Amino acid sequence: MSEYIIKNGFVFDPVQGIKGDKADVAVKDGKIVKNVSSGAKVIDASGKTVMAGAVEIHAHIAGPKVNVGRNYRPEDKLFTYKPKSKQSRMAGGFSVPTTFKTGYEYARMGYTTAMEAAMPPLYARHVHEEIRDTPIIDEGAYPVFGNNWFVMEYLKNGEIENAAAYIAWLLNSTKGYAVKVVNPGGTEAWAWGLNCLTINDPVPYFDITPAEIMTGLMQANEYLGLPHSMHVHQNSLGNPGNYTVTLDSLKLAEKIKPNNKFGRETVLHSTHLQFHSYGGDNWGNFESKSKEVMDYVNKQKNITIDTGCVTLDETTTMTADGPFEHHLTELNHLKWANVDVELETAAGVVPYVYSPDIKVCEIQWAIGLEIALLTKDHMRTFITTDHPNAGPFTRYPRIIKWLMSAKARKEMIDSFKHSAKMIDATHLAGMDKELSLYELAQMTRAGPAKSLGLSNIYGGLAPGMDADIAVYNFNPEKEHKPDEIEKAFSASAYVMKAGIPVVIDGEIVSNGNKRTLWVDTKVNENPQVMRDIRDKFLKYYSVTMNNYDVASHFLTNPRVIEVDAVR
Amino acid sequence: MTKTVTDVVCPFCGTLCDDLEVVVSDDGKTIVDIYNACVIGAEKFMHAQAKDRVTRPRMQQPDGSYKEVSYDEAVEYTAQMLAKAKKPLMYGWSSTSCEAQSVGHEIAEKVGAIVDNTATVCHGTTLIAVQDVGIPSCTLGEIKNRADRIIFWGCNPAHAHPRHQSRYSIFPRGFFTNKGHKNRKVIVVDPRNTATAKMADYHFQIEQGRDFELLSAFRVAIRGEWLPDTVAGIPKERIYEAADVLKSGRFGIIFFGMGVTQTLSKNHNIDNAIMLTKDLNDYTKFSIMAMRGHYNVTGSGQVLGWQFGFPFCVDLSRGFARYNPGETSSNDLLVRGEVDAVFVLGSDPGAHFPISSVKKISQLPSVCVDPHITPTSEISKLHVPVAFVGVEVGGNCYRMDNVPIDARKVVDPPEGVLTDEEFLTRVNTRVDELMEAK
Amino acid sequence: MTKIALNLITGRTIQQGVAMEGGKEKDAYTKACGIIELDLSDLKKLGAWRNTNVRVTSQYGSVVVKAIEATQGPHPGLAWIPMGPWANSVTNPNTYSTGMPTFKGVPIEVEIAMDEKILSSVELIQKKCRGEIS
Amino acid sequence: MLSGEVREMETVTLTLKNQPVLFLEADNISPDVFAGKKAADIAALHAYEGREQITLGKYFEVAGNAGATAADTKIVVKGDLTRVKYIGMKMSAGEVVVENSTDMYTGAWMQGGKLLVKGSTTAFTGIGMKGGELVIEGDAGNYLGAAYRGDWRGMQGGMIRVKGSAGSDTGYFMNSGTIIVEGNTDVHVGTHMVGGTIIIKGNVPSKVGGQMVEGTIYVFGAIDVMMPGFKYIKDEELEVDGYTGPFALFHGDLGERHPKRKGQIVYGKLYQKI
Repeated sequence: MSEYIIKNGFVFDPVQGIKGDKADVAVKDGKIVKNVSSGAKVIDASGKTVMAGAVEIHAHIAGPKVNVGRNYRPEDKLFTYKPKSKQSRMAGGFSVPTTFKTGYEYARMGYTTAMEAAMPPLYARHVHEEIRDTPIIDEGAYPVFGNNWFVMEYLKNGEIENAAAYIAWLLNSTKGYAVKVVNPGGTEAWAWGLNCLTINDPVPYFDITPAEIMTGLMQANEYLGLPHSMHVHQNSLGNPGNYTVTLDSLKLAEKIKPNNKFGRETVLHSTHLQFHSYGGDNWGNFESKSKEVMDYVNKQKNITIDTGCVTLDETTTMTADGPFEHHLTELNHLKWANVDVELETAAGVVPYVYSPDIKVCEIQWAIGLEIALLTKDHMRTFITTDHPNAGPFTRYPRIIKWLMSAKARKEMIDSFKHSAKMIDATHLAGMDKELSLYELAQMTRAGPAKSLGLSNIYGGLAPGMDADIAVYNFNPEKEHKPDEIEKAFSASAYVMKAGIPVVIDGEIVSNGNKRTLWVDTKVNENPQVMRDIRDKFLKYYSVTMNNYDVASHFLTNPRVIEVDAVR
Repeated sequence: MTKTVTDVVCPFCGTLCDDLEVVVSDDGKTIVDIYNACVIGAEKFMHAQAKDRVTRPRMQQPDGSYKEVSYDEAVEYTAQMLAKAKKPLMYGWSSTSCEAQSVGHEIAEKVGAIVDNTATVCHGTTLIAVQDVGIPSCTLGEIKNRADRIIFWGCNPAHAHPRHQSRYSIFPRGFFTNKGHKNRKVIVVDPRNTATAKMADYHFQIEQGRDFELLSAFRVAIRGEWLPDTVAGIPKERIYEAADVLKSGRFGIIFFGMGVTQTLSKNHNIDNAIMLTKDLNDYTKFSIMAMRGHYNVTGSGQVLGWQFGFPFCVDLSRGFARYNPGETSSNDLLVRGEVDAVFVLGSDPGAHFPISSVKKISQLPSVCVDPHITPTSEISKLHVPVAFVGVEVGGNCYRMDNVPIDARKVVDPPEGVLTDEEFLTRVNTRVDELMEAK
Repeated sequence: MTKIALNLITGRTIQQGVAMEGGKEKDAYTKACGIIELDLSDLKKLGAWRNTNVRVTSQYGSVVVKAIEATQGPHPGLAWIPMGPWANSVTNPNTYSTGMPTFKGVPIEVEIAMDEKILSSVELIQKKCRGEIS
Repeated sequence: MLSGEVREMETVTLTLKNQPVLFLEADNISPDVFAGKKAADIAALHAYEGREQITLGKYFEVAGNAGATAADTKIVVKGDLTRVKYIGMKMSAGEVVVENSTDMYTGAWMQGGKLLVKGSTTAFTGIGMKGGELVIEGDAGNYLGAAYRGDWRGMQGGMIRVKGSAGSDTGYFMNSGTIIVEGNTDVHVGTHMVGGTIIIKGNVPSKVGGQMVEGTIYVFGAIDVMMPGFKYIKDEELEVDGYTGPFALFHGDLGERHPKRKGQIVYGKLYQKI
């Protein structure tokens, strides 16, 4: 019976509406409880900030394209490798950390759950092998559906029920968590070297549009009542003027109502919005359209978003948006990796240097922060870097600094080479909003947990929830220099994962008890869909159907979320 | 009565065929028949059945002969050797499962070893090229379903990957290629008139060692620039013609093998082939793929990648991972005398390294873990026989296109024979005790 | 005694693959890999019949193998030994600091060695490691 | 410091006492690390032999103290150093003189100062070099002044002079700076070069300037096989490292992408002495 009590901290918990009151948090057998016996181990948090463990809703941290990023960038590990210690394995990689470093770095920042944002179904085993080797944090993975032949064929004929049955089958086969969509239709077009740059461009041969794919997948998602909403990376990522495509895509949600047993009130998650909020029609007149996009997001209540903040680092971009990565390598001429995956998807990888001396990069940096600062409902906007695309997740503390300190933002802007041009093209310089710790807890804990349909176990400190707790050397009653904010959130004073201390004074003390989250969905027998699946494996896949399913021995401590969609 | 195991994964080459059917006796001990396998794959399953198979570890005696020892003694010798050495080389890893590789890496991290796999003599130079310029590629099913232009450059699948052409490349009928072979134009570049070349629409019998020049010439031709009259023995007219054939396709693929990775220029050959592929994507869709040899050499690169960040030649000696082929690569380490012990699992350097490297292994404390008797086992101080992965024990493997497939067990190993993973796990435990004592 | 100079390449053959999986200590492996494939014109230059034992020598070592007619020819001037201990007795260990020895494109000399024995893979490697043969 | 002012340098002399069993990783032998240290502190600095962390003092006799900064520290290394790696790694100032031959990574990632090797070095000499002056009186190995694996930013600046010959892959991914080899080199000179200058006074077998985007290569001797992507343009009279005479100019690599400047396509330049 392990008992702990975290005493006298300033507690921030949106789930219970606690806004920095001095309070104790009691823990018993891995769960948060009302109170514990006098024998409980006392953790003194006086003068410190206490929050639930943070929840990462969108990062590329496990799987084939991530590993391409590691293996093809030895220079990303040169001179920065962290040696092994008694408790921890050796850990390396700046923009694409090894699995061990991924677990350790998230934990050190107080993150205890993370979602891999794009799992190619055919490579699901690889994703789960990496998840197994990522210590401490609970993880799930989103299989990609937006360019899947089955999905496009069913939705073209308006067969929502069949699409849903296929989704259920694929989630079970790949041990996946949610319905992910990346550049709907555009990635299939890329198999012929083409793309879909608006939501109405027809997909070659399949004769369906991105709009139809997204609408159909939202309907199928709600037909099944999955814990998370459809999670979409829209068409035309990274192009000047793409904010209109973004608004067109978001508006598709207006017709859809949430249906689930997980307390989720949204039907669409729009990811790394920074990359989709661009004005202008070329890199010369490139400008921020964050206001236009956030005005819509703020009033459309059934949407959640994440920011995709640019951190101004040298990083490694990687996405299932194959045509985008080809476009990027044509711009920066850096090494280009691409994989097209039969019947399902594709992925590309290209290193990218976000330089504070380049106007476009400065503007991108501003847009990411603007999206967070223009947010009205902090339960629907989440902080991400689309790791590693806009920057490594290890920069979250720096983003928090920029969001919590107008002074820190000003210092950055003043240091820019093109600050005047950047100010003209953005709104950030005129914003004095400083994020509160409560809003931070909403955007990094309670919000993402709710969007994922996990608000009963993650993202809060209410009795009965998992004892995932982060304590920061940050006294809300004191003034802080910008860099003190970054320091406090970089190395937590104390982190507990499911009742086990994993970080003390910023150092890893345990490899924890990580779990793998996946969604097990029951649907009615569907002979037609099963026939279609057998047929496609026979004719078009390069593996047999019996060698596709991810066996249970690939999952460590599976945490299965049951969904009953039988009608 | 017999029973048939279906969807069996073939543990021979990187093609990793997963449609084999193996008929086994109902006691599950003997293989009666094998369907769908190539002759090499079939032989691999049959050899597991060999009556004269070694089933206990053997220790080399002063006179060079071998004496049977227990697995306990084998574990002790191996753990002692690794714990004593200042810089042991742990080589191989390509004919075993990812699960076994993982345990091996734990040991390597503890003893500060260098972990290298057979890519070091196969596609290591490909991995270097990918690090320099990336690689646009695809899964094998994409080729089956879409490809209408296929180049085999310095590879001979008819001999090295026998079912490749029928399953994935030349012959299969796919979604957009329902005429199979008729949909495709095949180009072979090889200094010999190989069995594969005989199936091609175009064979460029290149002057050996001039691949880098010919690849450059293809790139020049794609851009329509000036060329000298002949390059690598090929007249420029044929090069311009080939460039047009490549540009006019809808979906093309370049397969390449050891004909370019082991030939002068090495990584630069692959580098230029990748850049040719990238150039072609300005005109149509093109991919490139390495014809990986061992059935799980790709998996070794993947596991090393997510655990340490490098696909081979991983030097853990200083408590953190470093990488630089030319220094941390097996043959350079051996020839230069940089290592003081050698552990080999799932490979046969005795047969496949130049003799100068083999001599060094024979002079060092050495352990060879292998189901077979091999030149390596017969010069190592200790030979540890183990079960055949993919025949007698399952485990995850990665195909040449990095697609992971979980290999199946079809029969039991001989009485008392350990698997790679079991042996490594016992060594790992013993190493813990020894390092603790230090 | 005539010696002819050739350019050696090594690699896989299906017979090498089958024999390797059948057991490298077996005769079948020696039959599959203890050979050198020569173009008919080069056999003529050498003045050798098909299936004659020859000694292959490079800057890096020497080995006795059976000379047979090229199965995937013609390739005048080019010699082929399937990958294995025989080939690696003469291959070039220079990696150019890439880790990869030069298994292809090795200058060799070939001469008839009618009375010399072709060793099995294990004998060959053991004798070379013990310094009993060069 | 003022021009003309002569600066007094403190000199530290390291003499190898006995040969390491394996190889010695001595990346601490650098003016930057020695600066401000007494002989005893220097002897206590770490070096590595395989996984064993040892001190420089275990293998080297250390005499003399370092200056206050790298700039006023000179290091003289004596003895048979053919099993010692990383001498002068990342040095930014000061001076290192190696009396004999040494092993890999000599002057690797060097940023400034002077490094003189009176014997020869092996592979990866001056890789990732950013600045300073590196002189090898004997031969250098493969990957002289090259990029580290995967990095498109090869040699960024500084000057390398090899009085003898060099191996393959000289100036791989070179961005800037100068490499002069007074003898011959092996294959692959200036592959993937995007800037800087390489001068080879001897012969180069083949693969010269392959995949070159920009930059200049001078070859005084023979090139057995020219890359197909290099096209003869014209002859030019030039002064190159003390020699004046006619050179044939080739543009290349025509198979590679080339940037445009002021409407003009910029090619890599390969000059061969006539």
